[in-house]
Amino acid sequence: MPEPLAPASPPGMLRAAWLIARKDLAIEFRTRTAFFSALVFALLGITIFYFAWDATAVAAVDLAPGVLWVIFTFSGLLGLQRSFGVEQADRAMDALLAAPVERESIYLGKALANLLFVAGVQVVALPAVALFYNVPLGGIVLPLAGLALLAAIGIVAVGTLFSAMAVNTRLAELLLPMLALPFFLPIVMSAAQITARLLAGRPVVEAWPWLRILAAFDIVFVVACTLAFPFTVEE
Amino acid sequence: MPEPLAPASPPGMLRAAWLIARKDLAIEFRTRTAFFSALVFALLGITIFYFAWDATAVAAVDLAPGVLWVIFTFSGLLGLQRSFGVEQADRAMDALLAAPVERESIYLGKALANLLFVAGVQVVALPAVALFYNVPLGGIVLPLAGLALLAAIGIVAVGTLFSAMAVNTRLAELLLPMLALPFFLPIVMSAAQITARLLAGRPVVEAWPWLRILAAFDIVFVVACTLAFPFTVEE
Amino acid sequence: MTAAAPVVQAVGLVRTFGGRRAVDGVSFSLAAGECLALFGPNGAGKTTLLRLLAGLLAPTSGSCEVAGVALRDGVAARGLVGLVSHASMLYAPLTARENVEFAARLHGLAHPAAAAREALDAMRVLDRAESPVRSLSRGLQQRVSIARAIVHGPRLLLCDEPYTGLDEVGSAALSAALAERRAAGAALLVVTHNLGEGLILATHAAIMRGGRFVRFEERGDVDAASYAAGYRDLVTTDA
Amino acid sequence: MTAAAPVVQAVGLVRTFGGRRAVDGVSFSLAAGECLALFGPNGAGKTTLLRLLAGLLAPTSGSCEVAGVALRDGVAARGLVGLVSHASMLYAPLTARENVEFAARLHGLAHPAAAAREALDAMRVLDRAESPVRSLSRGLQQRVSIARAIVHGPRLLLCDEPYTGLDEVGSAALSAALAERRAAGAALLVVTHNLGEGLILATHAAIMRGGRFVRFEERGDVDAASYAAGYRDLVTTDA
Amino acid sequence: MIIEPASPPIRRGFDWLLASGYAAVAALYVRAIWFTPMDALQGAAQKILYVHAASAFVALYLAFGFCMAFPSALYLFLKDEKLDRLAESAAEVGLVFTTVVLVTGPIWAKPIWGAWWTWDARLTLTLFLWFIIAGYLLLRGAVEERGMRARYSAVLALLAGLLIPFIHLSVYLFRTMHPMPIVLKPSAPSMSREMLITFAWGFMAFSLLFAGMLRARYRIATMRDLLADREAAR
Ligand code: HEM
Ligand SMILES: Nc1ncnc2c1ncn2[C@@H]1O[C@H](COP(=O)(O)OP(=O)(O)OP(=O)(O)O)[C@@H](O)[C@H]1O
Ligand SMILES: Nc1ncnc2c1ncn2[C@@H]1O[C@H](COP(=O)(O)OP(=O)(O)OP(=O)(O)O)[C@@H](O)[C@H]1O
Ligand SMILES: [Mg+2]
Ligand SMILES: [Mg+2]
Repeated sequence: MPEPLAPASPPGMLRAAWLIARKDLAIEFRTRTAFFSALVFALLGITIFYFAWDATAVAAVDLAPGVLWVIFTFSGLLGLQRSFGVEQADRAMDALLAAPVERESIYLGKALANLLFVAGVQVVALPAVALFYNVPLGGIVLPLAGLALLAAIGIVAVGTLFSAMAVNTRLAELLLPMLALPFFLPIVMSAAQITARLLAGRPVVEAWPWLRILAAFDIVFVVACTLAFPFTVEE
Repeated sequence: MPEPLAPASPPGMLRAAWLIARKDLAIEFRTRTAFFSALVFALLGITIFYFAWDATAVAAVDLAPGVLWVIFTFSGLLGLQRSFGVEQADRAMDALLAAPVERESIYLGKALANLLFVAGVQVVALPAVALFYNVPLGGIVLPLAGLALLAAIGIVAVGTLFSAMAVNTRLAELLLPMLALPFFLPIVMSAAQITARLLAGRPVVEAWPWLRILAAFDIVFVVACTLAFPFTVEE
Repeated sequence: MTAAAPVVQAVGLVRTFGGRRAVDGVSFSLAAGECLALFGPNGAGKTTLLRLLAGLLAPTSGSCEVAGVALRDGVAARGLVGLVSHASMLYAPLTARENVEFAARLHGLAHPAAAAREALDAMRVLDRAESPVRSLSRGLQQRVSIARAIVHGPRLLLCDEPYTGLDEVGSAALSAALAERRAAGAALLVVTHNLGEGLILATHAAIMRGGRFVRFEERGDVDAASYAAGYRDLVTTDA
Repeated sequence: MTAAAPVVQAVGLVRTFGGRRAVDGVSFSLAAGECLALFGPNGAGKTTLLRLLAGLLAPTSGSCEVAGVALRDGVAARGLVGLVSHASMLYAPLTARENVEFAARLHGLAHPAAAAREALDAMRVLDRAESPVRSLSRGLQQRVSIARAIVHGPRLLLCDEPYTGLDEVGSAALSAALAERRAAGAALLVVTHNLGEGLILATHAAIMRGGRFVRFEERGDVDAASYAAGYRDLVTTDA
Repeated sequence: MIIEPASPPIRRGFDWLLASGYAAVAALYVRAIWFTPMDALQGAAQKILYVHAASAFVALYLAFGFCMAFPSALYLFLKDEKLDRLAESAAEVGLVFTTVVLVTGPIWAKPIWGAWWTWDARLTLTLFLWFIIAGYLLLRGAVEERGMRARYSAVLALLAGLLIPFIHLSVYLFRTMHPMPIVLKPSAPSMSREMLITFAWGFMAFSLLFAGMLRARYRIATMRDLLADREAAR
């Protein structure tokens, strides 16, 4: 063991965050099927939607944006729930809190891992929706990807904070959606609106006001949640 | 303590099931807010759905059936996840398995508790959808209630079995939807179809084929899952 | 069944976890009133053996019966067994009393409430009966967990390191409870790393290692000191 | 800081849980190389005290400092502390090595892999380094958990019933590790219900009850036998 | 060890504030029903306004704005339990008033708009406020440890404060982009002097009632905490 009287220098905030995120991804990877099943979840969600409506009343292409973003939201919730369940299991979280890293690093690390998870799901959900509702993704793939990223950031920023809170309560699974969903509304709405316009091949400027909301939301809540996080882990 | 050489007579299958269900409900009550949170969850889902869609393209009344049943499915999943998470926490499940009760009682007990939970959500979701989507429930309340019950039975029968299996695996939360959703599909589909016809004020006979599917599904899977359960809990 | 017949009988029990033979051919039997103290290094297979005997694990091969019945078939037979495990097996949101009472009901006791109170009192944790288990200290949880295991007066009591986390009072209460069970004609199997603790009540002593019983004696033939010595070099020399 | 300054200093620590005073005004300090053996009945507040010292709980009132810094503020100061708790604080899906290495990285060690191997070896669990923690027996998990706590060579080592579940080999390894830490100038705080275990290394001994230190002596002034007697009737007589 | 909490301030005396609140509201009903002229267009339905608008004002501004979000934010820095109790009480009482708005609204909407509900910005915002407060109370119910509960709910209240403008903005945008399916939207009804007095009286009465309920609820919170200390200290 290193000489105790010369204690090692703790990692910087971002490095620590990355270590934590990498650890989460390693766990994710060990339980390899986790991601796979998130996908299946999204896919099945999409099919359920597809069959839940009689296509005679509503044109499939009008459903597509809604389906895409509702699925996105709910599968995001699923991923988030796991995030702190892992830490809670054998109180591994305590080890994190007792380690020489800022609370903020823990938040950022967890959020980063969640972001990758949600993004991963989205990468598959997107083409799947296009396929099911035969929506031409033609030229709008890149804008859509960017949109998905913006939305994912917002969802994860809030979701990570709340799953940290939910996990310390008696209602873990039920409480997270309760707290998070109202915060998801502006995201889902804007994202769906933008998507609809993209699919309709309208000029991007039309989606501009929605984009502004989305971007503003991301900035405000990433900052706010990072600052608020330390309050939620102290006991 | 009672005289060991005259061991007490274990409870019958149904009595044991009721004991277990009651225990679950007690935990549910301890976290007094569980039902209330299901309520809020359903309502939130309904609004999120509404704004995810472009209301000019899709009339609210056309969304109603789909929303109703997708909400139903997701909130069902939420309830199911808690169901066996409770048993897993400090391996309380081991105590159940080591107790002098049939595996089937455990299954029935858990299923009963879940059924009450899902039904509770539905009791709120149904009127809420009607209110927010301006759907006249007029004379079809009773048929809808019956429909909801049929669907709930099917979802719970399958969901309880799979959440039991998922608990023994490393990725409970995510595996559950993966396993269960394909089985939910026929339920949600027929339920949505029937609802659509009821709302359209069509004669019930038109919904008959779907009703038959639903009923058959319930019978088949309640029996099948009850029999299959013992195999899912053995290690 | 007659008193002579063994309460628990294991024949050639084997349990593998993906190639690792956690329990590798264990055979023994205990009659009413007998108490086996089971020692062994970490990873020897003690917990796995107990979970097999409790019917929580399916043996890869071999068989074990309680009161002449295989637990997985005989529901009633499960009512004869009590298990204290590494995990508390309690519902954290429920109170100590509710947990023990629930167990009592599952075992179909006539007066669950009374039995629960008795068991909690026996473990000296009655004063915390109304605290949610979640809010109890580790040792107090262990006491409740033991109360849960003895509330129905089991004929076979399986204890996996039951003294863990218990203070003087708790240990005394546990030893008393075990003695009481034995006196009532139950068979006991106690796993522990503390030879002293283990040998007090034992009528038999066994040492497990690499999934097998490497020693199995009558307590009478055992001299504590030399046994301890023997155990030490059994354990310290690598398998 | 100079060697004279205390490694850990607690002043009037109080922590209540909804009105129950788990820790009720504890003050003490340990200098480098000192080792406090902390005894006390179940529910005395030992674990709560350790969690306060580790900065995992916010004190209701009072303060505690490590190397002159309050842990909640001083990130670096947290690097000086090692904690062995009731819970393993390990990630079950990851292997023993990955868990310890992760801790080493969080502490910014230059050679995490090497440090991890060393720590696991010190706890005699290196041969299982590549098994997922989930698949380890309880005692083996405890060893890994201890390895995690000592991998960064803490200046202050807080151990909550660290001997739990350990066999002869494990206990010996732990004692050796503790001695090594002390020799390296670290302060130790060891909670245990086994007076013998506790007093071996101790330079100080304390008995906690109802959230307070009811006794606190230098080890020198303590005669094991009489101390044990004193402890017993302190514990057995109700608070 | 036992702590001896100060004995709870059990007030057996009559709660004049609350009583006068009820009285004022009762008076409001009497005046609104018998002593205020019918609305020309809407008839009796319009009388709901006096309850509806007043309770909405109380819920939105007094309860959530002034008595909940604000103290919660302060709590994170001052860590004073009083602030937490105030927020808790305001949330619970406010939820009641919001529910009144959400009930009277649709009752009013049905005859006027011909639909129970429309997704207009203000309505939706009210609905979501209800959700958030409900979530807030759920969170409180789900955390046992007092300090933690206070911190958590303060954080939630703070974030909710940030969220409201976003919801309002997006819903507003959503609506203006697509003309409402329901056309009959009442411009704030022109009121006779009689009506205005009743309207003003309504705000006064409900504010008084709110003050009374808030104080009562706050006292309950204080007592509950003290009794909890007592209970546990045993
Ligand atoms: C359907 C559910 C309804 C909800 C949730 C609702 C909500 C609200 C809210 C939150 C306010 C307070 C606004 C503020 O003070 O800034 C308010 C005020 C008011 N509402 Fe409603 N309302 C509903 C239905 C109606 C209907 C049907 C009418 C009349 C046809 C109506 C007429 C008014 C009027 C006149 C005011 C007072 C003027 C003002 O404060 O702006 N509301 N309502
Ligand atoms: N679920 C499992 N999956 C894989 N391996 C397992 C599992 N459970 C136990 N093992 C392995 O089986 C062996 C025996 O484990 P067991 O828990 O029975 O040991 P033990 O005697 O109880 O040790 P301890 O004294 O530490 O409790 C160990 O090597 C352990 O790693
Ligand atoms: N999270 C909590 N909520 C409520 N009460 C708690 C909580 N944690 C501990 N307590 C109470 O505080 C007291 C001290 O608990 P603590 O765990 O510190 O005792 P301990 O000395 O570690 O006991 P043991 O020897 O059994 O580990 C106990 O009465 C316990 O019930
Ligand atoms: Mg073991
Ligand atoms: Mg403890």
